[in-house]
Amino acid sequence: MKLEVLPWIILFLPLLAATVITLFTLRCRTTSALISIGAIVTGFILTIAFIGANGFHPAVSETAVNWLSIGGLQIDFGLKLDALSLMMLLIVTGVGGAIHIYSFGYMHEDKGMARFFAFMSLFTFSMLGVVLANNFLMMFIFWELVGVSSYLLIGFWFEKPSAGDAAKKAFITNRLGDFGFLLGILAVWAFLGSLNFSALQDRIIEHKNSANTIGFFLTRFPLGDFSFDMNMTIIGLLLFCGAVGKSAQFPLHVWLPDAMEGPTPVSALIHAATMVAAGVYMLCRVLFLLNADALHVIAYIGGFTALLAALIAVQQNDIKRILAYSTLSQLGYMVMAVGLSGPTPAMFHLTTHAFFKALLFLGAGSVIHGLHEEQDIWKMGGLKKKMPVTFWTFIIGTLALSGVPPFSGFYSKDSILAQALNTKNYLLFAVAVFVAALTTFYMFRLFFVAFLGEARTEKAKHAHESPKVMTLPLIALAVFAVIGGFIGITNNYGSQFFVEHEPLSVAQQALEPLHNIFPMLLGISAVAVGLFAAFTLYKNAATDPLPAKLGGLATAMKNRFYFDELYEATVIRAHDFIAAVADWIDRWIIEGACIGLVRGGTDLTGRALRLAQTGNLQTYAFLFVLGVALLLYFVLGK
Amino acid sequence: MSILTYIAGWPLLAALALIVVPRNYRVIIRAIAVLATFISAVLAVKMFAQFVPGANGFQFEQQIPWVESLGISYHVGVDGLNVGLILMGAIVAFAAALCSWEIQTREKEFYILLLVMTGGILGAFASLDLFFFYFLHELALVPTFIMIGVWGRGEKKNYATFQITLYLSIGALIALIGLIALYLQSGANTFDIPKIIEHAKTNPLAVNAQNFIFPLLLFGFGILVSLWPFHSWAPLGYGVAPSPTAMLHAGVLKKFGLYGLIRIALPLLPQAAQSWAHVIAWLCVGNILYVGWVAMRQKDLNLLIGNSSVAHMGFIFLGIASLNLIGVTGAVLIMIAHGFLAALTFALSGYIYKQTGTLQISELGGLCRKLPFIGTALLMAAMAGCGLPGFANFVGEATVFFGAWKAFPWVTVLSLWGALVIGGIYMTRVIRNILHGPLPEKWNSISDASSTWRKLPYALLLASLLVFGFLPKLLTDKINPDAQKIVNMATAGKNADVVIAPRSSGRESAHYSLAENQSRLTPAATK
Amino acid sequence: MNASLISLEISVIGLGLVLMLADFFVPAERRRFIGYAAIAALGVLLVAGLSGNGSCSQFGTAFNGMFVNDALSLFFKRFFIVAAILVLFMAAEFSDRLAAGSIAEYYSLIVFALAGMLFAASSNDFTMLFVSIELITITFYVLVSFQRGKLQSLEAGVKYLILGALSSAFMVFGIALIWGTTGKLNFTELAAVAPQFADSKIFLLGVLFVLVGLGFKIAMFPFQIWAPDVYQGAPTPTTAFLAVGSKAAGFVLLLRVLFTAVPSVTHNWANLLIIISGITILYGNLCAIPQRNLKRLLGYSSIAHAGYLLLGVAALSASGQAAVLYYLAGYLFTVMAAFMVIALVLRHLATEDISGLAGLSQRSPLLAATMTIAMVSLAGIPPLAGFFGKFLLLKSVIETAQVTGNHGYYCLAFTALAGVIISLYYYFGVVRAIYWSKSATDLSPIELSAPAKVSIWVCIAGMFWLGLFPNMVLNFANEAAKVLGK
Amino acid sequence: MHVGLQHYLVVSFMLFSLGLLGVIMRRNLLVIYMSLELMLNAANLALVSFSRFNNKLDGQVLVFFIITVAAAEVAVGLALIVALYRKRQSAHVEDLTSMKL
Repeated sequence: MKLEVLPWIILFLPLLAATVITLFTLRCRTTSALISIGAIVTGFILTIAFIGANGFHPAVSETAVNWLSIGGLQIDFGLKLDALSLMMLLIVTGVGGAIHIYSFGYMHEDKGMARFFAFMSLFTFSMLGVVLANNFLMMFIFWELVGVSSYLLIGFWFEKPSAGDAAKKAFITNRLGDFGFLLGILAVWAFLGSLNFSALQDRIIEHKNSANTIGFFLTRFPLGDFSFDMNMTIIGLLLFCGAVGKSAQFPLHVWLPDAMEGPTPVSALIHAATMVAAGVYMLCRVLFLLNADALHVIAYIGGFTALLAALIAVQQNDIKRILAYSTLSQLGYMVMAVGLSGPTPAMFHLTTHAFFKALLFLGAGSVIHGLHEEQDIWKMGGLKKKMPVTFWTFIIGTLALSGVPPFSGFYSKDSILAQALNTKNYLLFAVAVFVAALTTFYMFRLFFVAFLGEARTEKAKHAHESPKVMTLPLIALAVFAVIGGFIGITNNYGSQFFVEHEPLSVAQQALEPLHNIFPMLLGISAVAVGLFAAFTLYKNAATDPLPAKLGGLATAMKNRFYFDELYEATVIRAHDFIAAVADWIDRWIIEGACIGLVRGGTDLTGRALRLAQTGNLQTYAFLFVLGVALLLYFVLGK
Repeated sequence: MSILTYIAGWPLLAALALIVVPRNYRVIIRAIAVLATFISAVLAVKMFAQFVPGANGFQFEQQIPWVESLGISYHVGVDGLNVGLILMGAIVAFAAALCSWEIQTREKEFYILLLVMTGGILGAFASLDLFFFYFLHELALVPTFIMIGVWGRGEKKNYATFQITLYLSIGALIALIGLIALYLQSGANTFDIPKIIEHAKTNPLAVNAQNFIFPLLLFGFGILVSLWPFHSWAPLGYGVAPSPTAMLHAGVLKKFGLYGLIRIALPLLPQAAQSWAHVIAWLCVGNILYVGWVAMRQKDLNLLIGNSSVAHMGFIFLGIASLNLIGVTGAVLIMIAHGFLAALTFALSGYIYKQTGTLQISELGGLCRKLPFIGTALLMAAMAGCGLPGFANFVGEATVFFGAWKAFPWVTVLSLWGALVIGGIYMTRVIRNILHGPLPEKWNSISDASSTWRKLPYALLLASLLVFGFLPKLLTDKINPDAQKIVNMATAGKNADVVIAPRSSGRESAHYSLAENQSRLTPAATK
Repeated sequence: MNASLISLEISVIGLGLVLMLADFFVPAERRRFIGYAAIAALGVLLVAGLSGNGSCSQFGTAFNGMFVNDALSLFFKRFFIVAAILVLFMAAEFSDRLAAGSIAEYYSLIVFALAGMLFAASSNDFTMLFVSIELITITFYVLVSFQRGKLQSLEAGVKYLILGALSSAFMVFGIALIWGTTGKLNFTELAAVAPQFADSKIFLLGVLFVLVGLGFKIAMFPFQIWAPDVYQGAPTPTTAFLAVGSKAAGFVLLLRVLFTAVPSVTHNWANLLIIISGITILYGNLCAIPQRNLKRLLGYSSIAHAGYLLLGVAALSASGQAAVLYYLAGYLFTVMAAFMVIALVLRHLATEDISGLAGLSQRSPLLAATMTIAMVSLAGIPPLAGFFGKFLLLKSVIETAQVTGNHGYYCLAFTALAGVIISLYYYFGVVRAIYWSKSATDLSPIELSAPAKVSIWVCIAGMFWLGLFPNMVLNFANEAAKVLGK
Repeated sequence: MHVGLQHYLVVSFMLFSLGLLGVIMRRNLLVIYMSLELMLNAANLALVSFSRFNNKLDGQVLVFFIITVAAAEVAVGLALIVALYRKRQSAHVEDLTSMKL
């Protein structure tokens, strides 16, 4: 069996699983679960096998079959196999696998478990598709599929109105992003004449090298007659819209927190580890298309999102929402890193984040599970004794997220800070550091309130540890959250982009941050500040002291700076208003006025005309003669 | 005898047979109808399989002189443009016949009318003779009228019935005048489309004649396809129609006008087509955006579906307007895809109506729990409706966008908004309000489609959508060569637009045509 | 001269006399069966006399050119005899509503009218034209007012009488003027000299007055005013015969006068014909919209159809004339079917309101289907006779528009289109009444006599035949139209 | 003075117009009917005079036809009017408006 076949199998196994479950095994829940888990775990094993066989840089970096060919529009169904995609493949199948297994325990009571796993497999399929796609349209297709499977999973408990609304919101918000994304794709195709990543990369390089750019254009840019750079900027920003949607960057960040309405494993898999990372992944994939101006915008958007989300997270009380906002802010980090033309740090952080954020979510899930669907941290407390495994794994996750050395988060975050400094972008560097402090602060707030101190409610008193099937994945992820930083993930990004790295040993990797000491120190001190603040404020605090201190700001944070209200008042209203107008026009102008007039007019004319039929012979004779006269006039009159 | 004659003939034959069947033999009547449509569906699949892509001229041809003195002949045949349409039509007809179980009164008349409608429209798509093209399509008018009138629902029934009938007749007659004028102007003295086209190649129609005929065809056919602003009949009519009728009409008959534009207007009236392209493009914004917004406001499921199907027509018009291979191919793709989709959605709404007795969105809710199968199908239909990949609609719409992007960038932007955002909004709203949320008490008694027979039509249509969504090459390979011919004639005299080299692996860099080189020497390009 | 040419007319008149005499010998209750004898006789005449090589179907002229037998007359003679046969069927069904025992008289009058029509079909001279028309008209005075018990019937009779006399007065005066100026009564001779008088006002006045007379018969604007009242008041079979027979007679004469006698004049009158035809179409259709009385409705629709037929006349081309003939052929079966259904359904109802059709689809599917088909054919929708006829008419008009470049013809085509749309509204209103009107009072099934069934099936067959296999009739019509060209 | 064709024609035109006026103005059916006969006779006069001055006989032949036809018409017409009078007890056109619109 040729090796290129493996990725195809990896890609299609989950789809197969989903199909089988939907068609045949919807009745038997356990079987379905096992099929789905089996599919993804096999995928993971095959991935390892593939990488083991021909490393992160396989000889055959692309395998494709033609999917659609209409004249100038040639679209392959193709897989791109390079370090970037293979790494992502590992994360998706690995972390995903862990979460699948975990959900088997978590969803055990739910009668819709079969459906759940069908959706999960569908999602895995789509996500793998995004990762492996070798051209824009393929990516967009799976991009959309990812969107819909997350829609399905958020709305999994569709009888809860809030779940339905959240799903709807997520879908539409993503669609807004995709609108830009698809426009960008169209522009790329029209402008550079291909959709295939490698071909596009060649075109760009060709342009960079070509002395004079005369006659470089395939077509004039449809939206206007701009310079090459201008066009590239527009294209870059349009493509970025897609990432803004999927990775929930400002201003389209509002859907992610609501998405927590879905089952916790979903939040872990989709809205922490993989799907939301798709945006970042895409940006790295198409980095060669993004010119300086575009990158600038991207960087600032990312930075702003990181800050905004961190601020909001400080005042949330729902354990999952806190994690959701922290996800937002971490995504901001990654996007910022890409914007600072540092894809390597971005992907690094993405990887580590996948581990510890999944871990945190699953921990939170285990807590919620243990407390019978209680999510408010102020109704918890003192869980340390009752759920030890969860406690220990959760603290590891917290430390990793806060970036405490030597946990994985420390390394990735540090590389981002370094990147910011190296690119001399001091403002963003400052923001990043500040956000680091905030992160530590809100995470430890959560930690102190939820796990330490006294149990605040009955539920908390009777909390119990979750079953093995749930705790084992926690432990597995915890291990990676600890060591993920220095087992040498960065090596493998080396040759992926235009910069060359020489491979590092684990030891070197562990000491990597010391190369530029300044950001490291700042990072660590930020962590210290945050930790201290959290400790002083929340060490066995019964209620949240912060609102008193911050006043208005706190309420603003609590209410997520009123973004939802804002959009509700503007975007939604606007559309509904226009729709109302259109409907009114349809009803009254087109239907009523135009058609009505024609109908009524005809009818009226008829009724008027037949008044001539008086029934009186005399009138008839008169009209007859009148008619003769008319004819006479017409024929002889002139 | 050509297989096409059988495909169109079986339903008509069955209709004749039904006349003699006593009206109380319900089962037999139903069996005959289903069987007839099934046979033509199978034959259609067979034909689709045997079709040789890119073969020269038409396939499965058959010609029988009808009125020599006028050059009218019964002439059927398929090329890439209508092979898919006929397949779609036959399958939808079969599904519609299966869905007709919901008709409980005067089945005999109903099935006769249904079969006449089916045979007529299949014949129209197969016909290569202007006269029969029109003639067979008009067969459906009276059945539509009576079906909606007798088996329709709702208090606006009469008004809607008359509006749809009159509207369709207006369109048809305007088109008829256009066709007659075309026949007379072409000078070929025959109604045979291939002959006329051949004749037009050597001596094309005078431009002023074209500019007189094209609008007739455009608006005549446009009305049949509910081109904005002549769309209001469609939602109204489909809102009250019994679901089999709505399925056939929205799914299959509506495509007639579009097919006519592509098959007749584009190749024979190229200059006019080029000068009218902008008008079409901007009118279709009316379809996509405006009608999309209208759909957002609908309180009745059928009205919403009707409006959304009107909106979808816009994409097809956009593809036609773009007048290039990609656009036209995309248009044909959507015609087929939307045929399946419209049929599916109306079938589902019909089922829901049968169960609940209402389609008021506000009254429904949480149906997913009681109707897992129907609910899932509706969800998938809605997703297909807002252009989700995996369903055939996405392929078509994406293709159209690629085709239209260069010709009408701003229109494309607006259409994208309509497709992705507005479509997304109202479709997700439907799902939220009908399938999701808590289930009202009163619907606890409703039951899901249980037997295989009941599930079959929905499954069939969904399967078709998915198959063509996953393997669009099945269609595009057939459509391409003939679409190319049409486009070549339609763009005659106008310098060919950008040719981007086909790239299989996508590695080799693109080359461009000479005409492009000039246009490239722009100040913007030189910096 | 060979009298064999008019043997057909003679035998028809003979038949009429025999029917009248039969009145004396046949007991009153059996008299309605005389009709079937008459039908048989006419059938024989049709087959023996007018079949391809029948004894009366050879061509030639008699009475030094007054009377001509050619393809055109042959077409119309067949047409008239078929019409008469169907009307007789209807009359037999209708007999119970006529004064006791007077049915045989009714039959004979129909046959006499038929004789008049046959003469009209081959009249090639103003004298013949006048006589044949008067024969038709005067017979119709009686036929219209035949239900002496009914005031409406009498009223219709009187209205028809006065206006008919008025129109014939005009016509006679016109003939006088024409003859006075040209000294010719024979069409073919007139055609030779007519161009010289193209600008003699007296002559034109004469032609115009003749046009008035004929326009009255075909109920064209502005002489359409009588049609609704007379159609409504007359006994149904009479109405049918009026709608088909006398209209067709008017058209054959119109064609002969316009295209054989004074073609030079006609070609100057293109616009006049366009306007007349357009207004006629609109008037008939518009007035019909609010109409509830079935027979009156058909009266208005017959005005509209006169307008459609005038399209072909206005086209001033052989294809147009052929279209007129074809359309008439289709119109024959369609109208006969409609009136047959009316006669049968409304038999026991006092009213002639559309609501009388309510629930017909349950009462008698056959009649319901027939009426629907008839309405659809009148509206001109495939696959029925009406469609192909309208198609030919439209084609001829657009053809002329393109040949002459006269945009009036395009306007005319669109007027016709508008007319068709409007007509759809009320025709389909009838269909609606049949299939889903709420006010279905009695659902007692209607039983049909065998002859009624036969005639209905004949009409249906005719409509479908002309809609689906137009070749034969169309070629025949083309043949006939050639006559006018030369 | 010499009486020419014109004079006859003028007279016949006048007769015709008188008849026409009668048809339009008079309310009584019988009178209307007489006026119609007047119109026919105007035509006759025209024909006769034409044939007199053109020295052709066809016109006079036609006149005979017309007279005969007129006679027949009168016979039917009067019968009708009488029958109507029996039913309606009036021969006025205003009373004949049971069918309208």
